[in-house]
Amino acid sequence: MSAIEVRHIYKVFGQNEAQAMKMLLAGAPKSEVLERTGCNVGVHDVSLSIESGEIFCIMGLSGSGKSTLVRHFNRLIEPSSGEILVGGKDVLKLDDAALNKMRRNDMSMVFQNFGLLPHKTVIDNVCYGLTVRGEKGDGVVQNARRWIDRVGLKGYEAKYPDELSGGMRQRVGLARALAVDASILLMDEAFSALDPLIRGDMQGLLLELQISLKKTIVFITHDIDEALRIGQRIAILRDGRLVQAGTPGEILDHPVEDYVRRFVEKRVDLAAKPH
Amino acid sequence: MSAIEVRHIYKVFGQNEAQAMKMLLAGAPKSEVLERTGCNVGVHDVSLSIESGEIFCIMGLSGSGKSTLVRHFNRLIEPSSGEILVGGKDVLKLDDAALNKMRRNDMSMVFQNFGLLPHKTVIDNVCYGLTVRGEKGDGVVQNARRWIDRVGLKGYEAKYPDELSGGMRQRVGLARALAVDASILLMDEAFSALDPLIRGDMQGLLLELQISLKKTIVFITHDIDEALRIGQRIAILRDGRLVQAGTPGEILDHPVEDYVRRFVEKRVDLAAKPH
Amino acid sequence: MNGIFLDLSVADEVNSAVMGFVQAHGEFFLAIAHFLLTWMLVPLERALLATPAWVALPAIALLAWHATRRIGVVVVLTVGLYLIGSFGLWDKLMQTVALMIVATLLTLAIGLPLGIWMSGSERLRNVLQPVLDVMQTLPTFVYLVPVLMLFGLGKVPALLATVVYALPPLVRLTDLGIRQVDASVVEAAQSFGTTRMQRLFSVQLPLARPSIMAGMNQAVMMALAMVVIASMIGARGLGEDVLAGINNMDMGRGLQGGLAIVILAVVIDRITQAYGVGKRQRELGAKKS
Amino acid sequence: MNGIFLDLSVADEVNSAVMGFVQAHGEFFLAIAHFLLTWMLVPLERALLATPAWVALPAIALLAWHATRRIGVVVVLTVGLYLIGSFGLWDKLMQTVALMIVATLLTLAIGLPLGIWMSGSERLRNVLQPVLDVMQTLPTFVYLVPVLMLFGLGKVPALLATVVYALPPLVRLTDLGIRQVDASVVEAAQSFGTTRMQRLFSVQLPLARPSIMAGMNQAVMMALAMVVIASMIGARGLGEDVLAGINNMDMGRGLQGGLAIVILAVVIDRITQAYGVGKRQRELGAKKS
Amino acid sequence: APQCGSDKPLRFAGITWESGQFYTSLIRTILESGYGCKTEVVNGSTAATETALVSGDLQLWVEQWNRTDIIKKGVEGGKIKLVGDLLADGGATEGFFVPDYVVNGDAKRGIEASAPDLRTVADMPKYKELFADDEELGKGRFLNCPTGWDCEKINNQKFKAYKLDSSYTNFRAGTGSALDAAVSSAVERGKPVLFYYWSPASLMGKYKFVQIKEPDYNQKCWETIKDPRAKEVCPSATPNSRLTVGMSTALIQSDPEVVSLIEKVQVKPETINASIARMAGEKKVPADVVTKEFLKANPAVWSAWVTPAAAAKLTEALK
Ligand SMILES: Nc1ncnc2c1ncn2[C@@H]1O[C@H](COP(=O)(O)OP(=O)(O)OP(=O)(O)O)[C@@H](O)[C@H]1O
Ligand SMILES: Nc1ncnc2c1ncn2[C@@H]1O[C@H](COP(=O)(O)OP(=O)(O)OP(=O)(O)O)[C@@H](O)[C@H]1O
Ligand SMILES: [Mg+2]
Ligand SMILES: [Mg+2]
Repeated sequence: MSAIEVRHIYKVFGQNEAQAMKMLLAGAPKSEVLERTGCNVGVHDVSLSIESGEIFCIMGLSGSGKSTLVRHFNRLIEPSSGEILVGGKDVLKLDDAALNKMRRNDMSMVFQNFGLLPHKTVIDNVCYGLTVRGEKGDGVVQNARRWIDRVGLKGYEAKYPDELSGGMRQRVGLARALAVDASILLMDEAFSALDPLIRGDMQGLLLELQISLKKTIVFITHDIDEALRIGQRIAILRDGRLVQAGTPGEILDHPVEDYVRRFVEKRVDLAAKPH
Repeated sequence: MSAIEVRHIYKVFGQNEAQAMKMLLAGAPKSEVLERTGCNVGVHDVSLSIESGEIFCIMGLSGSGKSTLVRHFNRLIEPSSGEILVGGKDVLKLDDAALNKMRRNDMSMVFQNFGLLPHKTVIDNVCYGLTVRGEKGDGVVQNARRWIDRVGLKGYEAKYPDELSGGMRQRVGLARALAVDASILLMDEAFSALDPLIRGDMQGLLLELQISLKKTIVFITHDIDEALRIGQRIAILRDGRLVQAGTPGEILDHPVEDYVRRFVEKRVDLAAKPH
Repeated sequence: MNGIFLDLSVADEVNSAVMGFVQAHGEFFLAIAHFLLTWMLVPLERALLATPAWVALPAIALLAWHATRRIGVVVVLTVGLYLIGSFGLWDKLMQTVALMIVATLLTLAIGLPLGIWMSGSERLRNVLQPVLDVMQTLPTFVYLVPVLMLFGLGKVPALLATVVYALPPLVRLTDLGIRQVDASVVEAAQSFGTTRMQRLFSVQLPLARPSIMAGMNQAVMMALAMVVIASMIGARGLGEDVLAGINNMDMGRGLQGGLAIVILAVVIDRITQAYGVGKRQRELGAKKS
Repeated sequence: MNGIFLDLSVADEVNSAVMGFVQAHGEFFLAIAHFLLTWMLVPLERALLATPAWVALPAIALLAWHATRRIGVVVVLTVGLYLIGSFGLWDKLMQTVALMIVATLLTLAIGLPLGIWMSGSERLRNVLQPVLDVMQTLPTFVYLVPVLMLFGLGKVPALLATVVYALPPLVRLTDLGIRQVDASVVEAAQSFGTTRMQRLFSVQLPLARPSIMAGMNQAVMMALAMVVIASMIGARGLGEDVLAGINNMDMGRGLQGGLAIVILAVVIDRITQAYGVGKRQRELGAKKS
Repeated sequence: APQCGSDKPLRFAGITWESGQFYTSLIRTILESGYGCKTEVVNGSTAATETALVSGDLQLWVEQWNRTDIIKKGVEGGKIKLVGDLLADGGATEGFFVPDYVVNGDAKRGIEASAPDLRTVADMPKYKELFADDEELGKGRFLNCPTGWDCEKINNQKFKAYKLDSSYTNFRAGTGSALDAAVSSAVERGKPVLFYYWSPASLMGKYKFVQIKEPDYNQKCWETIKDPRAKEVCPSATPNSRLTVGMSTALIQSDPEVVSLIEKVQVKPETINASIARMAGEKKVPADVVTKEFLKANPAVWSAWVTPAAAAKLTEALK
């Protein structure tokens, strides 16, 4: 069974949602919708399914709708239209309690902009997902400490987010998401602010989690090498639409269009550059 | 003449600055200072000089003091001790007016966390550096529009930052810094949220600016490929200290210590990974 | 007067309506007043009056120390209170304090939830906004005379007037503070399955704290600005001296009473604000001084 | 009374000090009062009184439309004002409006800079905080009587009392708003060589706007809460009716006067708040309705 | 030169109670219509207008009870004089009152007399349960004058003199309007209430009250009662007060005609109480209407106060 399945998701931001949707259904491109209605198209008719236990990478140009799409999975954003199934259940039909239950136990998310709680220390931030769930006591703190160590922030437990560097903040977000031990991890450019050493280490961590604990990981990245290294499947978005989804091999060998090829070429290009 | 020269810069964050400085001078490492005084060491005895017209890359682990160091150049941070010379002038001795003059005309910065003005539209953000300088009229707007187009945000001029994706915000910050046409550009992980295509394009833009306009560019990045591609010299920081600075060749061929070697190895590793 | 206006006047109708209402429902309201008096106001006042000053003063000083951790502040506050005692106003101070404590607690108990509720509903805000305007600007005495006829002279109408006047800034600033909380932080909290209550208590309220504390401060100020009005309708306390001063132009006496009120305001404000400051701010503050 | 206290009383000293001061400097203060009167209060009041209601009412409606762009609001405000006219209070309304306009402008002119200044200096804040406490809680009449002896009965002391009372919330909330501005945004602005003034006008004030507007709202509310007090010291206007109503147990008349004040408060508040809303909010609001 | 007749208006203090408003309106009407004076009223709280009178800001303060320090100092300092005797029959009275139904019952409203034997202050302790004070259990509530008024201080002394401290709380209403509201609300509901009051006053015209007898007036005891610092107090009723007009000395010197009018103005208590009862009744009638009617109905009364020339003009104006 798919861990996550979405069908024909549309998301339009702005006041004239109805009009924009009409234009989209009539086949207008994102830029025209923006110009005519002032509405931003976030996601445009995306359907995909993510299998349980896989690392699914999402790539695409900046602004192509990756973050917006992922936010639908835990319903931080309501789609303009479409269906979302998580573990076979229709997320859009969940009431508040059921939605919260799912968010607590089945999914956790690392945000592109970190989303740390500025009034809590690093350790309280990392504990957050657990305390929200009602867990208490030493176990929680120890668990949090373990993850803080694991992401290399030992010694910073009592600091506040504004005392940390960008990459350190990102790692707090990472530790927070990992600490809840959910079966699905949504990671929105979760390594973008990390240096190559820590980044490699974290990639290893993800692979390990996936292999030993069978976690489903949705991973947004701009680094094709990273996607190739850890992704079992890769989806490529463009202007809110899904252009291609497949294994790294498929993508590399049979890019469906020029856009995809250029994504892949870039890598070859860099690797081939002499120094 | 060096565009920027810093000598023995120290920066300690926290209440017990004096005590922490004493420990540092006595040779204590960053982690011990943190544990004993609660003070974060940002920069630890860094001296370097950046030549006019070069692209100078700064790398290092997350939290190693890159952003802190760069903020000294335009004196957004006052060092705990040390000297900073920009174009031969001692920045720490400038009064408010002179400092502002330097910031307006000689330097502009792209922030890791973007630092956009949330109450201004994209175009007003991009115009900001110019209007601050007192420039007015159509020229300013046209200039801004040109840069917005250049970073690929045409059509989003009237949007507010919170309506943009992460990478789009970063590009607004980029356009804002480029629009003022300063001779020194400080770029703090300026491409970290960009996809490879746009990123490559932006790297090309920087190289072009450097070659045709002889701009001095200080570029913080985590991507060793990027540093190798655009950097004339590379500095590597660790725990606030400068570990090595030199041309890409020097760094690759004669890493001074294991830490540096691992940074470089990583790249080889990735490039070598079969798919 | 001016050509375009109709000639309306509801004065007579209002007058007879009020009188009619008083005759019909007086008993009921008196019972409420009686309840508030015997269970809250009078016992508290008794207890405060029974506490000797040499116990109360050090107790307040300790409280101030616990709240602020600054010896300078503690000294100033204690000297201020001692001064009130030396003006011979200690007993009246206690009477006023009793009223203020009950009024402030009531204001908090009503104002915070209302502000929170308002922050979540655009519609409620549109409805409440003018009501709050009315509460702040309708001259106290206009509604106080009917209230007084219902509840009788004394502490109860004074309490009501104080709460009515002190409520709006707290509600408004609570609402403002919560609405200003960064949406991306709330979003991140949501993603962990935060319930409405958890969101409120672990994200919104802490982050709205500066605004809410400003609202608290204004509520306390408003409440103390009502002390004189309270005395105008028979509540005992510091207001009496001010009134006496006003009524015979005894500026000195009025000033003493007035100063006592101000000192009380500063004491309450400093202590509540200190408790309201976040853990982190407090650590920073403590290290600084 | 209580054993531990000294027996202090400054009443007599204060009284004679005030008298002495009045005798010595009376002329000077009268001159100030004269200036305020002849150059600000009286001309404005004259002009307002000379404007016929059939000009003023549509003018205010237009202003409300320009500010809010919501037909519903305009209708409610206009009907409210028409109601005041129909109560026969139009002329008094104009007298009060004149006082309120001058008082609000003065409050803004003093309060905003003071709040800005305070936000930049921890020390100034520590000094001003208690002063603001005093301004809000020292009962008006305590200082009003000396003021009245200096400036004479009427508009000028009323103006002063109003400004003193309305100032603190504006100062406090301006300060709060500016301090809450995100430091990283200010830093980014700094990196472009923003001067102090530019930082203030293009970053801090716009981002502090919600707080400042809440301060404005409170200042207007406070000012209008002082209308009755103003009438107690001889200022003409709506307060007179309230006072008459209070003094003669004519609750209806008091209520009409009170309602007129409330309506005025709502009108001023809605219009100033609408102008205070950011460009963006306005666009969103306009599209919504 | 007399100010009356010039362009400068005579400035009257706006009085906050009905009888004062009646007198003010009466004198103003006569001065305007009969003498061609311009007049204007400046409203304000009593303390404010009294201060203004003493400082010369206002010139006339009608129905002055001569109770506050402001006035006393003004008179001592020669800034003002108290002129006239506005109320016939020896002046204003004051004392302790209960509503009539408390003593005599009210058959129409079905109220039984709850204190049929309440005659003198000595009877008061017996009825303390009747007037129970919620805020001070076990005591009765006596509504004193508003805080800071002269009568409040006098009552404080009387409390001692009549030894009421143990059975009653000396409850100060704070303001005249609060006292009025408390009394009328009790009366409207037929509840017992015990209070201090005075005449002329609107409530006196509106409701029926019974005065509680105090020991007779006694000069020496009255002195002890008047002095708030006196420790030894002996009982005495309050003597009647002369109601006067506070006039600024400057006006007295410049306008003898006005002075001689004011010296003569005098109205009977019944007339006053009837007039102000209308002013304060269900339908509030404005003071100027009431005074016009009074002037129309009683030409014999007022023609004795004014010069013949003024009388003629006034008669003309009243038509
Ligand atoms: N405002 C601050 N207060 C306290 N400590 C700070 C502050 N800013 C930075 N630091 C500390 O200084 C050190 C260096 O931070 P800096 O932001 O310069 O790192 P960086 O090299 O830019 O890292 P990254 O790659 O993660 O952005 C870190 O340990 C951080 O915790
Ligand atoms: N809250 C919002 N209001 C309006 N438009 C929005 C909002 N959030 C996203 N968008 C728009 O939706 C589109 C997709 O944004 P999204 O954040 O999903 O991009 P992304 O693929 O994550 O890009 P990046 O790699 O830059 O993070 C963009 O055009 C953006 O402007
Ligand atoms: Mg994104
Ligand atoms: Mg950094």
